[in-house]
Amino acid sequence: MQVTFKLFATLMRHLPPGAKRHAVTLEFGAGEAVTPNQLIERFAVPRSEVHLVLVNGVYLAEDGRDTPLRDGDQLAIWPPVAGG
Amino acid sequence: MAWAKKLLRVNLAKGEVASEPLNMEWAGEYIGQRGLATRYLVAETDPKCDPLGADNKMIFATGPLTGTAVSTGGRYSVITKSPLTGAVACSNSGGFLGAELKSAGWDMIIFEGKSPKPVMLRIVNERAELVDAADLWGKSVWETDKLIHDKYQDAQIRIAAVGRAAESGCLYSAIINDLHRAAGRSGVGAVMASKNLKAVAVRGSRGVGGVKDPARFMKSVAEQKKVLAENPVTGKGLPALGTQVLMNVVNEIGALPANNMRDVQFDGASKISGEAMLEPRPGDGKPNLTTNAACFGCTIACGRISTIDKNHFSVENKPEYWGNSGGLEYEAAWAMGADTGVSDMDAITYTNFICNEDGMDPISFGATVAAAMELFELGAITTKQTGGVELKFGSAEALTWCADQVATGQGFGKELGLGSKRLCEKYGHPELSMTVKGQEFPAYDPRGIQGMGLTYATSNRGACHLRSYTVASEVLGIPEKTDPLVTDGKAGLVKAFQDATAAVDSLGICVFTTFAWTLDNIAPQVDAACDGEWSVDRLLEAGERIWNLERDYNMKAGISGADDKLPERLLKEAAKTGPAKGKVNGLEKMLPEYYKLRGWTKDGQLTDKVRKQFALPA
Amino acid sequence: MQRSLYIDADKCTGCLQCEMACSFENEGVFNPAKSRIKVFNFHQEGRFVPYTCTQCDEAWCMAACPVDAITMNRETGAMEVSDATCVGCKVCTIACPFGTINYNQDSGKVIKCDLCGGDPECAKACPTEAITYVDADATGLDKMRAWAEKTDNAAKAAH
Amino acid sequence: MRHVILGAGPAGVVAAETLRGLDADASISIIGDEPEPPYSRMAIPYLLSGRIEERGTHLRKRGDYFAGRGIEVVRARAEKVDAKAKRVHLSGGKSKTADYDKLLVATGARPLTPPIPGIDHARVSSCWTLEDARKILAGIKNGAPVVLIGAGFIGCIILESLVAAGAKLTIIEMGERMVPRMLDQTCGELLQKWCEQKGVRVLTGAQVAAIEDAGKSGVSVQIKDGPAIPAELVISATGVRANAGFLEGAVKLQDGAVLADERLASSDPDIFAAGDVACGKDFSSGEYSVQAIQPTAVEHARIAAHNMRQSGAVRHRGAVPMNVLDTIGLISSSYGLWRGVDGGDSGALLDAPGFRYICLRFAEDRLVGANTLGLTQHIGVIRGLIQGRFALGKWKQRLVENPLQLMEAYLAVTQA
Repeated sequence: MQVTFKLFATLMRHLPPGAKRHAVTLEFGAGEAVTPNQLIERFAVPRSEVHLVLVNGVYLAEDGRDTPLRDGDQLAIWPPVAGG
Repeated sequence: MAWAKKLLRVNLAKGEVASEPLNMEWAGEYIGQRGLATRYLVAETDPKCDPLGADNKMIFATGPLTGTAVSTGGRYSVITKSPLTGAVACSNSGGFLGAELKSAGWDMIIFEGKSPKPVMLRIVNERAELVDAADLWGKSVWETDKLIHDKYQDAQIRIAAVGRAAESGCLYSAIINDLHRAAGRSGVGAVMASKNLKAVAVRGSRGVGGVKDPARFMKSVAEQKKVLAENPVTGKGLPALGTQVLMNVVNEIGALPANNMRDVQFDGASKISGEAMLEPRPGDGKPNLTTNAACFGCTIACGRISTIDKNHFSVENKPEYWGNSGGLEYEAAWAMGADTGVSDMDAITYTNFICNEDGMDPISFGATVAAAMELFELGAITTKQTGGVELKFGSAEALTWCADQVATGQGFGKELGLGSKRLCEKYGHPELSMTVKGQEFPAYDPRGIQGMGLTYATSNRGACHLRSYTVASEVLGIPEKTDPLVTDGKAGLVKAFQDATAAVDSLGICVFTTFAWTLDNIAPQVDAACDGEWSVDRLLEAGERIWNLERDYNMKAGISGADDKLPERLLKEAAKTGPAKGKVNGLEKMLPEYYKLRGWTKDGQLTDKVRKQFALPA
Repeated sequence: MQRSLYIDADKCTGCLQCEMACSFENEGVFNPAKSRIKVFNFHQEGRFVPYTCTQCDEAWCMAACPVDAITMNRETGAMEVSDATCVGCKVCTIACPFGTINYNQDSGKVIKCDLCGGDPECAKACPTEAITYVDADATGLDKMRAWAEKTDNAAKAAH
Repeated sequence: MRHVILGAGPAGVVAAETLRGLDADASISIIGDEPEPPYSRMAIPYLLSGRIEERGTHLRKRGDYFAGRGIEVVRARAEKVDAKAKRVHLSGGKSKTADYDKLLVATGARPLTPPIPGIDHARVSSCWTLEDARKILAGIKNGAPVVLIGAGFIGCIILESLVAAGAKLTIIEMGERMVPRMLDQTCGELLQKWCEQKGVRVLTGAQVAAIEDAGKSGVSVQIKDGPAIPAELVISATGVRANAGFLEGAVKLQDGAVLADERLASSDPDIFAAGDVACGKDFSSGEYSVQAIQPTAVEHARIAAHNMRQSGAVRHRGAVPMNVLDTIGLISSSYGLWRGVDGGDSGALLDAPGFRYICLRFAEDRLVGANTLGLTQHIGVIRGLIQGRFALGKWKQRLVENPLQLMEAYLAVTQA
């Protein structure tokens, strides 16, 4: 199973070395379950800075972040941001 | 007090200037800046007047908090009738000019009539004079700025000017102050140029005083600055990445209009994003961004100061563009990037410089180029019009060529300068113009962010995101997250944002504060500064009054509920990718509810009840 | 320990909050034109540099004053101008090689930074910590002193 | 150690204070011949204009200031110095002599009396001492015609008070422009225009032939090849000369002042000089000249004091000549080699209607001198740049194009 993990803005620093721009592609064994919260944990992204969590562009509220990701999912995370 | 209680009336036809007291009764109802200046415009002009004729007036207006220590308190607005939309234009700018004007002792300047020859207005505190500007006509904003500084040998003079775009009739030309801050939208620059007014040069050293309760004000200001500092958006995200932080977000959620809004996502988004501005570029190893910069009094400092790679085709052999200047904001990067399919950051930064140098709204410019590109693709426009240039989506060369042409009013640039509505009409495809009331869309696709469809359709100045930025809620979760793909509840959201924003725009502060502040944070600062008592309710009431006054002006100008619409493309052509795939904008579901909340008739007319409630002028 | 204003220009965004705080404290109005701290804008370079008096030990202004109107505040180390004593002769303004004491034509006196009596408003108002009020040792004043050494005879005389 | 200081002006007082700071036990005396406590001539124009009272001119404000520091202030006049015996002969005081180990001459200067017939008329006053100031104040009546001879520094700086007092003023200057020894042609002419706009009549290139008694109405000032100007009061401000005559034979003099070396010592190693009486080193030209200005006096005094305490302790690198002048509210300044140097570039800006002017003088890419008019902000950096001998690099050209970017240039070269 393949999941793309993207960190943006001030969270970019939590990406592993060698990450391409904002993203790393993560490989998981078949049947291995991984949730957004587990990835947040694994890359030591501070919880206080996890604000906008999108799976395939769709916002995932806090109570949905323990649902396992599926093959090909794109998980993107931002701290609180705004512009105009 | 906080108001200077004085306005400067400039009769350009007669070449006369006069001081008069500010109407404080109106100030109590309409606050200042956007609201109060609109009140003057309504009182003094015929809404049916020709925007570029002598009967239209143009008002530079500050708010009561402009020039004070309140964070972001340096704003001014230009209010006039727009030549692009025929509606009321109100363009808000930062930089330093607004505070300087206030420090010179003026709340507003009302320009009336048309000067027989090019002039500039020079203000040194209470002294104001019209000065011959024959030597400035035909010059860019940047040249004008330098010539004025050289002439008066005073680095502290703050200058607002129009460039060659405005002089040559570009209908989305802007007024640029402090070299790269803009009263950008709706063609206020064209109005200024139509009056033969080239520049306004201000030097103020009287200061801004008369705060009602200085001790309470300073305490409140300090507390609220802290709120901005501690908020992750205004304290961290905006200073670090600017508004450009949005490029990737909006692309990811599938609401980044691309290729004249045919698409809702753009492959090159990350190359022109805020994050990319920090990366060393291959050419010279330097990042696009040099530093962030603040407008007067602003403790957020979202402004970008950038350079272009000297070796880039747009600036090679043009050393005048090698230094630092105002860099990309999200809207500009989107319009000149995603919407034209261009992902060359240096090219977009160059066109951004040109927009500043000669005074053009980068949103309308980029969107008009995008429309022209689609017309070119259809063969409606050919190299015959462009003199050989291939106007293809994604072509950085085409983009920079267009910028140079519009900026200087040459050749096809004249047609591009009329905006996408007139361009598409002329070439037989009005449906390709992505505009509301003649003004081009900004950077949020209403198929992916439903509330923005209503925002655009009902905006009092044509398509605009800054009249009710529901993106904050629908995408960013400020103040609370709503679902961008549903229409339920959006009418109320839009109305609430519209009213609050109208109040904020009338105070002299920046709407970006509202990423961290609510009116609960703002009201105490207003109350400590201004005569009378200022509560959240009073601000909201004033905001709603202002909204209705603007609507009323537009109605009298001949705009009706039928103009509260979106281009067919957004209502019929479904989004092709991303979370909004298969969706169009549901304006028809939101609009009736919105009218009802406003207390208007079913076809969007103001009612007598509303007029009475807000004591609107007849 | 005595404290000093420490300026880190790299952090400055050019917002002028410091100038407003200074003018409000000293003049009662928000008026950057009357501020004792000034932010200089290097537009081409994309740089903002706040600048004010460093309260130098040798105090050229103090030495130059013919009427003893400038004295050191023992608590804060600030060189302070006594308005009652200053006659407005401006000799200090040409003597200060840092250009940080200036004549105010409206009042007929000179004005300079006095550290607001030990609680500088500019530092409090600065949103980015470009201006901080810190222990004197940490300010890089040494650099300034080294320069003073190079410039002035009298400075050397005192060491 | 007995330190004797002749002269109670700024140089004398600062030297005494510095000596006391260096040596708690030394005997320190200041000998001055005016009756007042040590005061500043710089403050006299402000006394004349009524901005301050006499006390405001005093160098140190507390009555017991000097006594509290063990500094003896003696009223007497030095008549002669016997260098061999290390003794000063005095008059007009209690003691007839003062013996010293180290002597500081800080006797300043006194106004020149131009050789004009009638210059000793009772209606003619110089403007140098507090006593002169009192006389002038008493002599001006509203609308009274007053003639000021000399449009130099002193003449110009007292203009404001004369105009404010309502005098009908005429200035007569021998030179071809006002303040010729401090301001360049452009500057001097602007200043003249300014004065004329303020109702002052300015005659340049004019010489007074005689001052004639005109009975009750005062005097008549006769201009050579020109008109006769009636005056109730004539103020003579034609320059000053060092008070060094009493040292004739004791130490080497140059231009009538005490030649003071890099230690501020005269030709006699135990006799030092400071301030207006000293012909000291000029930082800018490297030559020796008199620089009658407060900062130089103070610098001299401090260095002299160190060397009086310990011979050879400190060397003087020379003082940057500079001056600032307020003429009826128009402020001008001069720095260093304001006339420029051979082959050096300059950068000038003139805003004649606004009465603003600046001219910077460069030697290669270093600033060496300047004149300014109508500018008051941050002008001290001119001294900083000159005295630091900073290489300006690309900022030199920027300054040539826009001299008002001084502060930016200074920051760029010192804090880069």
